[in-house]
Amino acid sequence: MTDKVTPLRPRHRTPPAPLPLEVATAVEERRAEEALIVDVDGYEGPLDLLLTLARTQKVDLMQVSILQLAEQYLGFVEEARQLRIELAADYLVMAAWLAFLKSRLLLPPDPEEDGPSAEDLAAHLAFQLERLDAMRKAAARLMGRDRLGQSRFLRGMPEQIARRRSVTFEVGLIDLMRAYARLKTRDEFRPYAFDRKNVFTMEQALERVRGLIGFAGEWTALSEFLPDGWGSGERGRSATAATFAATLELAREGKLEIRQDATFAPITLRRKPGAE
Amino acid sequence: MSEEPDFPPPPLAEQERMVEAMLFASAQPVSLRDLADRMPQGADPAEAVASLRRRYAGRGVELARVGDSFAFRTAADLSFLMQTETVETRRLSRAATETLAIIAYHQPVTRAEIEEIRGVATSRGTLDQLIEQGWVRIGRRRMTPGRPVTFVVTEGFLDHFGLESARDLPGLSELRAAGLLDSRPPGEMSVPLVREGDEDDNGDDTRPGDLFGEEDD
Amino acid sequence: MSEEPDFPPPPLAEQERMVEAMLFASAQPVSLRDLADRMPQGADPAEAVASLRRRYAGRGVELARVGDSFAFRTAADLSFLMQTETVETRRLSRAATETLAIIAYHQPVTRAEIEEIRGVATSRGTLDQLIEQGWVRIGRRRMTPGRPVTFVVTEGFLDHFGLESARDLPGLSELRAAGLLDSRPPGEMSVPLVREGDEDDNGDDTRPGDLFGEEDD
Repeated sequence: MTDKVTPLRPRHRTPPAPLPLEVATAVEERRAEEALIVDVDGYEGPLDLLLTLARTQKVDLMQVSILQLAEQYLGFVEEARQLRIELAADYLVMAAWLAFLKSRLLLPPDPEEDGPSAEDLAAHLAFQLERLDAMRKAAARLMGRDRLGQSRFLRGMPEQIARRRSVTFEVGLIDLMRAYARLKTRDEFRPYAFDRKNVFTMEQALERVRGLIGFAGEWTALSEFLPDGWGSGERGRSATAATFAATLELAREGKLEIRQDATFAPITLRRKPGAE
Repeated sequence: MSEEPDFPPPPLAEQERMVEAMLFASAQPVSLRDLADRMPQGADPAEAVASLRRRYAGRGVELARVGDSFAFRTAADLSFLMQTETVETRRLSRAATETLAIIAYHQPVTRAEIEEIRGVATSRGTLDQLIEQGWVRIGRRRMTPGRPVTFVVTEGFLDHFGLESARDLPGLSELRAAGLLDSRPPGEMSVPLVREGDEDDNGDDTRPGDLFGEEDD
Repeated sequence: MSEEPDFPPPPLAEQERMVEAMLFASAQPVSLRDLADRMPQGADPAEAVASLRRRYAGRGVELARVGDSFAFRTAADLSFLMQTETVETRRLSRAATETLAIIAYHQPVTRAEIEEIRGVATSRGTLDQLIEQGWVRIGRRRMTPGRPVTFVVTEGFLDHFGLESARDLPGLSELRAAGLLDSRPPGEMSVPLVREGDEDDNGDDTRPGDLFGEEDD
């Protein structure tokens, strides 16, 4: 870190307030995960931190030394590490990018390399900082204007102007979008409802295949083992899956053999020769 | 013996501006005393009001005396421009909001499609209400068996919701990304969506009030 | 073939009175079209408004232009008289004010562009708050891959901040001259931006039309 620059020091953020007991556990878990990522107090992300660091160079943003800025930033991150402050991921991504930029600024340009030069990248970063700074100032100027309800006032006793309709409905775009989102995401929150009527369980399949395998001396298609009325549709899928799983189990027990001649070819099975 | 004010009062023209602004912005008629309380020391609201009344005489708006107070009022001969018919504002029911959202996102859409998305039958009144409001109209018939009527949103809808076209409505992932879509819809936390043994249940949509679009809370 | 009006329009002075009454009566800005709709045939509200503006220039109440509409508002220099009318507005977060400024100066602007300028992902509730406040609305979709939604500022924004149009934003021409409003192609040049948990945010399935049926089969 250069001496003429006032070092900015990372600080710990105050830990979040404990959650009330009645808060759902899912929320607690999520919060706990988030709490592991300690943000850098007071900065709205890496670009904001860079802007603050750039100001300490006490030059016009146009003249900021990007190389020096990269060093300042890396110094800041290093100090955070020593203070055992865990930085949010985006700060680390920025640090990696700046380390890369720094090395490219210091090395002679590689004529083989495509894409923007290190100087282009540095100039673009300077542009981004200047633009963010300009937007900050614009926001401050906007908020400092003579605002309605604070400096300028509207008619205190407006007279109702009749529309043709006698009823107007109060509904905003937000309400509309939320209603749609609610409908479209409703299924995401619906607990999984188990459909017993159309499910053939593996226990049922095991029992069935055990009973039938004694008769299968020759290779027989798996589909032959499906119960009546379970040959197609949703029930067919369930019965096929259960029966296949059951045959795997029986093969493991050494009771039968399974064969498939090619990918997607019918699965066939037979009693294992020698098994009773 | 009254103390002399430190500064001379503002000129009458300036006092008139002050009175004009205060009377305009106030939600009630304002008395001379209230005006004086808010004006700089030494001001003479009575004279300022009198001068302002003369200025507004014969204009579209007049400075009326209401008891001891003053207020701006529309000139009586222009009341025809106001047509003070009462305008009632009501919240759009949830059923209607949902139906409207579906039409906006899926137009042209048939009634059967709306019902499929909402998971409940749409009462006649809901669509009628949206049509009457001028937000929905009947589009082309769908060239499928039964040739069902489709519904589309109107210019009036775009106008009300500040949209340039219905195609500009943000999609689901955009809603989520913009934070407009809570990971869990508010107010539904405590409502069990599906109770055991009724897979067809559609949350609290099935309450009768919703079906008839009368749930105005 | 336009039909001749049965009566000549009222004289300009009378039209001015009408416009004055209507604008005084409404708390919200009124458009020239709405004024014309309520005035007798053949009236020219634009001219009446222009004449009225001159009449009110420098008064305690002024006729402000807000986009395509007009509204009477008290003069800003008299705000010291208005303590009783001051509306306590919810304090906007720094993120929200910055986002608002970016939308105003760069409009129409996509969320990705806002994030590129701020260097951080837009948190939940920021855009939502600005839309609810009535300062930001959804504009046309950008005709680029993914057809992202854009955001623009509203008439309510202009009214609140006392701007006649978005072209009158303070410092706009200086910022433009300095090249700070150019949209430079983001991407490989930009500093990296980490987004929280929306990797699945792929533009294609966000089109409203695509949502239909997508989850049903």
